[in-house]
Amino acid sequence: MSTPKNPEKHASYLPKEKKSKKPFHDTPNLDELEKGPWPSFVTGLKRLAMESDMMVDLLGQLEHSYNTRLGYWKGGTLSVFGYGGGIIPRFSEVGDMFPESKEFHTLRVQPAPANHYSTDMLRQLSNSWNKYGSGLIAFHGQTGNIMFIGAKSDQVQHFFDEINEYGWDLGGAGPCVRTAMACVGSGRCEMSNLDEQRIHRELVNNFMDDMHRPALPYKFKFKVSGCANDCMNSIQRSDFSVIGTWRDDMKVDQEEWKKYVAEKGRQHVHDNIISRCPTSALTLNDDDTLEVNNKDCVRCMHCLNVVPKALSPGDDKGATILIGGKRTLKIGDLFGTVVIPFKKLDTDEDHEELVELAEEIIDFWAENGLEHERCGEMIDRIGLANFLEGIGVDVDPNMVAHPRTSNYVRMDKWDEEAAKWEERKKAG
Amino acid sequence: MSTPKNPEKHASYLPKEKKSKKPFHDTPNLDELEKGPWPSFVTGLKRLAMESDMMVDLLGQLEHSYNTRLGYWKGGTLSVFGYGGGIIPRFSEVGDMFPESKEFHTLRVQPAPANHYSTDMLRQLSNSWNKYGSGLIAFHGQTGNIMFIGAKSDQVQHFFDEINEYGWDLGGAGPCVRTAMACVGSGRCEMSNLDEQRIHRELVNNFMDDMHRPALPYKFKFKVSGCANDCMNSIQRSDFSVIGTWRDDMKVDQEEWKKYVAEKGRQHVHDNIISRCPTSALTLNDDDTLEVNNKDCVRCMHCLNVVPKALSPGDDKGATILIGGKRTLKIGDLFGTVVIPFKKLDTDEDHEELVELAEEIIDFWAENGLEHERCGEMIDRIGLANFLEGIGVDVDPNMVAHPRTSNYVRMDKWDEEAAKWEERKKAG
Amino acid sequence: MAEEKAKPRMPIESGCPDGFQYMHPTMLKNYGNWDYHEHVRPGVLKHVAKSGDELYTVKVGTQRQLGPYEINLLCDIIDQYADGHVRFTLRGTMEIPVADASKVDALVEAITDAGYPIGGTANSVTFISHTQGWLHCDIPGTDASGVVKSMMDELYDEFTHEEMPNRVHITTSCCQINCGGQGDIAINVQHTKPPKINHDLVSNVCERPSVVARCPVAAIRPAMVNGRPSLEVDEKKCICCGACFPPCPPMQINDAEHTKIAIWVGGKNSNARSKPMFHKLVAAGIPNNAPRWPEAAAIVKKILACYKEDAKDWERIGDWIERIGWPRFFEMTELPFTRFHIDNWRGARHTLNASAHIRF
Amino acid sequence: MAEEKAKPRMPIESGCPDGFQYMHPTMLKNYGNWDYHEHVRPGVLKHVAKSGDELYTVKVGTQRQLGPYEINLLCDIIDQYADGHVRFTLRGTMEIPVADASKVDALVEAITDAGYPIGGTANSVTFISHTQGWLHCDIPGTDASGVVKSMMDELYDEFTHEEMPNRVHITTSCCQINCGGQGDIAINVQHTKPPKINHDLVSNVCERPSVVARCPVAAIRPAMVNGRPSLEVDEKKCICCGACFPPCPPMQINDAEHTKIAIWVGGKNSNARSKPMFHKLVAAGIPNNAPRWPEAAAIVKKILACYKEDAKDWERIGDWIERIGWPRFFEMTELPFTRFHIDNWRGARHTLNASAHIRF
Ligand code: SRM
Ligand code: SRM
Ligand code: SRM
Ligand code: SRM
Ligand code: SF4
Ligand code: SF4
Ligand code: SF4
Ligand code: SF4
Ligand code: SF4
Ligand code: SF4
Ligand code: SF4
Ligand code: SF4
Repeated sequence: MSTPKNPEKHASYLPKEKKSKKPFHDTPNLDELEKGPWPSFVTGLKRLAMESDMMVDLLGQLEHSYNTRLGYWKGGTLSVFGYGGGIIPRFSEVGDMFPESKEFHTLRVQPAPANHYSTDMLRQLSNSWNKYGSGLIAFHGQTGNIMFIGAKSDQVQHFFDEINEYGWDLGGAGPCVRTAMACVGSGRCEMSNLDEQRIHRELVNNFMDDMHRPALPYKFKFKVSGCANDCMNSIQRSDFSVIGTWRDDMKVDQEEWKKYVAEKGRQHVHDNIISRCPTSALTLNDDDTLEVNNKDCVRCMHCLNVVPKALSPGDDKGATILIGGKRTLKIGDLFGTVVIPFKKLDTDEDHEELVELAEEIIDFWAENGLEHERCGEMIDRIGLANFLEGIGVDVDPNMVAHPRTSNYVRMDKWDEEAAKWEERKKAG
Repeated sequence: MSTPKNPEKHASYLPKEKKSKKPFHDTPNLDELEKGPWPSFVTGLKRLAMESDMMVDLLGQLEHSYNTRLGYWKGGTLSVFGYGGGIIPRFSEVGDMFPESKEFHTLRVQPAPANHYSTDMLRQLSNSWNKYGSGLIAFHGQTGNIMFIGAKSDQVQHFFDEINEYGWDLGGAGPCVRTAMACVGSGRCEMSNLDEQRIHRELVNNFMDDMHRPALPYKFKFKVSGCANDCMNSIQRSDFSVIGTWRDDMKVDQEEWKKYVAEKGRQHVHDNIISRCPTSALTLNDDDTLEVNNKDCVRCMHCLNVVPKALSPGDDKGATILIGGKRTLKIGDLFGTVVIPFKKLDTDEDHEELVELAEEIIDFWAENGLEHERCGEMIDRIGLANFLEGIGVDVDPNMVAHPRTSNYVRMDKWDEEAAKWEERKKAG
Repeated sequence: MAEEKAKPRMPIESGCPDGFQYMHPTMLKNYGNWDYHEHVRPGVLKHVAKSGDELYTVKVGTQRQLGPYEINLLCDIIDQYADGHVRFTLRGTMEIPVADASKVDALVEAITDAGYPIGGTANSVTFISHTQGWLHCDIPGTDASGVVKSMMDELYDEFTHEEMPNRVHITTSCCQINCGGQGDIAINVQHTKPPKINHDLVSNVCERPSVVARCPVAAIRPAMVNGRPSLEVDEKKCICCGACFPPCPPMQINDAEHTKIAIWVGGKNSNARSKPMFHKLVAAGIPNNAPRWPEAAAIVKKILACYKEDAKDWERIGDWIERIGWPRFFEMTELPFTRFHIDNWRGARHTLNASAHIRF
Repeated sequence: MAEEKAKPRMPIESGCPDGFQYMHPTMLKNYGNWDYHEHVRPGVLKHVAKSGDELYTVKVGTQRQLGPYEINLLCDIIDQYADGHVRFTLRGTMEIPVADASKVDALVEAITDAGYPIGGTANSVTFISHTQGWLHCDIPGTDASGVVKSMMDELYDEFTHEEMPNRVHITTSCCQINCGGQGDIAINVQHTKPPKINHDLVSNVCERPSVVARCPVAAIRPAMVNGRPSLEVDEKKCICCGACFPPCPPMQINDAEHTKIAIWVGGKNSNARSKPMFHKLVAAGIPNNAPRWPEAAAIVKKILACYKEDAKDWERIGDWIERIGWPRFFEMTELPFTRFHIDNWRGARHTLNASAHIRF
């Protein structure tokens, strides 16, 4: 790292004057993490410690962890009035060594969808937190919360009250609906098929009771991605994944396309686009135009990603809903599974139906899930077909990678079930 | 079906003179199966029934099954002297209605690998069977046996003695090593990488004791296919699958290849060959020659199948061994799993090693398999790695489609295991 | 003499016989040294050895179970028009090797005249894998010979022509055990009701612990019925697989009405292009309608018609559906998609659509 | 006053706030009406709306945890050189939208001058998914901030350049729970010894039945130890996952020596080309070597170097390995392949090579 032009306005800046009373602990391990070009969180912590004894001891405990390679926080119970969750309480197990930071709680606060801020609001939040807490804010936690890290027990309520007054509310912790996430999408991305901002807020804000007063079998997360690029990792990391897609033909601007071919060459186009389509739905015609077999296209997004100027989603937009993504506990990782292949999201009714679907699913799971069992684990236990029946959703071949391969199934109700399909077909 | 030129020499022929004493039962259902162009087994049965009361009643019982849509055979115990298996005994549950066919056993007899016969030998077998049994022979059972269908209990030994004298032996039935299968391969097929005849006989004939005196946890099948086209369905239908492959580069006769391209056109070649390679290992050069990336080629056989005149396996031939294929019972279908990615089969020692591998596997399974548990089910239960350790085979990345995705594994022996790999690498 | 009779003959455990002794001389001479093959016409292959030798193979459909009449009839033809050698494929098709090109036409004619179809090569519908059924097995829910015969009648032209996108391997199985194996299309029995137990027989015929152990879902428990040791089935758990029936025939699984046919597609054992794939359920509840199973035949033909029309060359049925997707398969074949198509057996999650790849 | 103090304030359950109020005006105006985007340079995107409006995004790497100093420093720059708006990505990268093309260079310069890297766009290595670690979590086996900082130092040039075949998303997790999620490369804690139980504490701290229920392999049973109710672990069964530790901290799973790092590759969440894929284990037993984890970093860099050299454009790490095959991956990266790579968890059979597709 070269010497900064203006050392006072630089990530590596440390104020000369130390306002905190406690002397710094020796932190040889952490000091190593001040080296290197990436902005150092250690320098950040030290900056805070220049002002705060709590942060002096926090650095001490962290160094102790680095030394012994063990963590020293334990949980507890803490909440603001009226709520049962949203705070991760931390009490130190080495509080006698580092008494000033023996309480070091985190408040999880829900940001706006896609994490938009004005600089004014950022400063305002920072100021409030500086008043009541450590000053340290993580933008953002992996579930999307603004994490205000490092408050003493008696400051939590004050801080919450202050920011709650100007529009901020706690997120989830514990067995409850969690903070949701949405991609930047319509805000600036041409791939988007959804109004992510609206969907995010409609879904999660409908469940504020379930978020603030944890009483579900386990956690439940919503994530909204405007297209199948799934920038929110929603299939893997959320119980309820909303992914934008379209039903009609993709749009091809043949002039832009031909420009691209002319610029990059046919071989490049073949290697990077045509042959990469997972279903071989693309043909480069002899006149350099593109032919799309829209029946075979699975809306994977690849070709649109490569040539966004020429290719765009169709007009008949909507969402695919996948349910049950989550990490390992306790049956091994689960991806979400398609439960609604296509949900139109144009009218207010459409949007209401989406919220109703979420209610249906959460209700069914609340009733049928075991303790500490995620929705996806429940589906794995009871079978997708039973789950669909429970939430009143019809089966569809888009829900499976392929039909069953095992004949271990009892099918005496075949005729009834087949009739349902025929009726649906007739109904259109 | 048009009228036969020579009705006496035709699949539909029925002798005028009835030599059997019992009158025919009415068989309206079966008679329906004499219609249509495909040669009718019913006509065949009737032909036999013209000579044999047993077959008259057999037809009667079969018609009864068609009428009631139920089967009427039950099992039992029957064997030839010195053996414990190889015969499927059948006693009728409706023997009072059809007394002449109340015993109707099947002898399973091992054919030569790939089912080669001289017409003389076919006639000889047919004659012997006509003497002692119903005359009806199935060429062949799905496990590959010649099935001599329809003997009374007291004829079984005589028939066996007769054919055993001129070179034929019983196959397997029950919890034992079963009759093996090999494709025609080297006999006429240019795809072959193996001496299927030799491998088939060496493997199965080494286990005659285990075939004839059933005492294993369950059945065990060998199948040998000369290449990955796997005409023997060995991956799905055998416990021990031997599939021919090669390790060096495939052979390309560029002149033949260019002829093919010239004849069929580049578009056809692209659509049918280049784009169908599962690993995109093929490139059609601008001068119409073919470029093969042999490191990416997985020896799937597709391109060789399409242009056998131009493409052939390499010279460094050998076999891939997969273990554990079988049908549904009782955990769901299993394909075989790669256990030896490549086994050279040139020298006598190579061939002995293959037999030793089979011994090792059967021994380990005999000791560790539960009753009625196929080898593949055992592997599924104990894990492939434990199985490999049990049979003394080193792990190899070719054994997996991909490494584990779940962190649920105890790895305190990592360093030891990693050291093994490094040693093997050093050893070359 | 009496003494000799008492001493039974010891078997010669010769095992699998040497095939070279029966092999056609051109095969023997060129063993392992073949160069390429060509398709002369449906049912006739030409293989060329590196030595330049040629071998023709005439592929003949039969009824699998042959009696002395058929054997002699066919052997006579082979002796007269071919070279006195024959082999059978694993599907029970007869292959007649003949070295001399000039003999082929006469051979084909003689066989055709005798009422046997020539075909089953390359991209035709081959002979259906044949199992035992009511003719011999002790557990069949349907017949095999009859199903195969009636289907082959329907598919006769597809056997004698090579007009499919790729080979079509059909299998059939007369119980859920599925001795016929996986297939491009599999026509299999599917039981739909739990076994009815004949309690009087259980204690005599069945080893109860091993029957209990056979059930894949642990639905069977030992029980006293009418004061005698018998078995009991938890009908809620039972998946009607019939696995208990072979070791315990009093657990009657077969039923004239409730034993149904199911059809599975997309099984593929070759490694060509895609890896081997299991077949997948597409239709069930099909009546076990002996003697000609018209409902099952209609579905098989419908599937084949769609495949023939829509698939690209070299796509096996499984490859084809992978490309067009299951929604379109059900649309084209007009088969209903039901909750039963969604797997719920162990590992079912691997069969679900865990992606936003959707077909419209 | 005293009365008022006694009555606590009721929360306003406003939930997730309206984002439009904070959104950059060009985003707001063109919401849902964007046309295409271009990559101006590493760290700078240009989006063009259907209206013709343009929006530049400058992407800034930070240390995720920001204090008032950093917030003010960056907000000052944004106010001066951009438009007073900012957003954060799900990876904790800061995105500064700016409508006027002419402002971009000055903005980039100001940020660079302040010591913050510009990059992480397109086919660069983006900022590593960051979790809590020793700084805050109650169950971490390692630190997150330190791992991320030391790795980003090593990968700095890959963040500020776009030279990878496709985006690289690295994640890290400080315990096996894996809050960081799957990644192209995931650097995760892996415990290797069963928990050591502090029996004195169990009865006070842990609800025993729910701890027993948490164990994925049913290795925990209630037991009396020294006359007090405690728990017992069947060490043969235990897979050392640490799932018992959060509900029962006396089941100490962390250990200075035996808590190791494992590296996983090929996770992919996008649906582009291939369906989403889980990441797969490639290396384990890596020392938890704070403060800079050089062994883990070396492996990550080696993998990235192989990928960079060998993969085709648009191949994510998982796509690349699918094409070249796992044998070559282990060859190229020189990582050992061991029995632990072979899955033995439920459904393991789906991960085995059930084909003759072999790489030589
Ligand atoms: C004779 C037989 C082997 C035997 O020793 O018995 C055989 C023989 C040939 N097979 Fe086969 N296959 C035979 C059963 C199979 C099977 C198993 C089965 O039928 O159940 C398979 C795997 C089936 C599956 O995947 O479900 C099989 C998959 C292939 C393939 C791969 C096809 C594909 O694209 O998936 C080829 C390659 C090809 O078609 O060029 C092949 C190619 C061939 C060739 C061209 C090889 C050769 O040069 O001799 C033979 C020509 C057959 C023809 O009639 O066109 N053979 N072949 C079997 C004939 C059965 C029959 O009566 O029709
Ligand atoms: C005869 C034959 C069908 C045919 O007509 O071709 C057949 C017939 C029977 N099979 Fe089979 N299987 C036959 C090939 C197969 C195959 C195919 C193969 O070998 O390639 C399979 C699938 C592959 C496999 O091994 O899994 C097969 C999987 C079974 C199974 C299920 C095994 C499993 O683990 O899933 C059983 C049930 C059992 O063994 O308990 C079974 C059991 C039976 C029994 C013994 C039923 C019984 O328990 O009484 C049948 C005797 C029928 C009879 O009266 O002859 N048969 N059976 C085939 C053997 C002929 C021969 O020896 O050549
Ligand atoms: C800002 C962000 C969304 C947000 O609202 O926060 C975002 C934004 C964009 N993503 Fe993304 N993606 C973002 C996280 C992701 C993630 C999730 C993650 O990083 O953990 C994924 C899925 C990851 C995975 O598969 O493991 C993701 C998979 C994609 C893809 C698909 C790439 C692929 O080929 O697999 C594209 C398409 C592309 O590259 O053209 C994409 C494309 C884009 C575009 C080009 C969309 C657009 O026009 O705005 C954006 C440009 C980003 C850039 O920096 O080049 N974005 N993108 C996220 C930036 C994270 C970061 O700090 O780097
Ligand atoms: C803070 C955060 C990591 C971070 O630094 O970003 C985090 C931290 C914790 N996670 Fe997490 N998880 C965080 C995102 C995730 C994610 C990612 C996501 O949401 O996209 C996952 C994977 C997705 C999922 O939901 O499965 C995740 C999967 C878990 C799990 C495993 C759940 C499972 O079913 O497999 C646990 C364990 C549990 O809940 O019992 C868990 C538990 C925890 C606990 C509460 C540990 C505990 O039991 O005490 C951690 C509190 C740490 C602390 O001191 O703040 N955390 N956790 C993330 C939440 C911040 C936020 O609210 O924005
Ligand atoms: S998920 Fe799609 S719509 Fe959303 S930001 Fe990513 S690319 Fe754009
Ligand atoms: S979006 Fe994906 S599936 Fe559709 S045409 Fe493009 S590359 Fe193919
Ligand atoms: S498996 Fe291969 S070698 Fe054997 S007959 Fe089939 S194509 Fe020929
Ligand atoms: S054999 Fe298969 S994998 Fe190899 S080059 Fe030919 S098509 Fe590709
Ligand atoms: S499929 Fe069933 S009924 Fe048919 S032969 Fe095999 S075991 Fe017997
Ligand atoms: S039919 Fe199958 S599931 Fe039902 S009791 Fe018998 S073995 Fe068990
Ligand atoms: S990964 Fe584990 S240690 Fe790290 S924050 Fe999540 S729960 Fe805590
Ligand atoms: S570490 Fe995991 S496997 Fe071991 S006892 Fe605890 S929960 Fe069970």
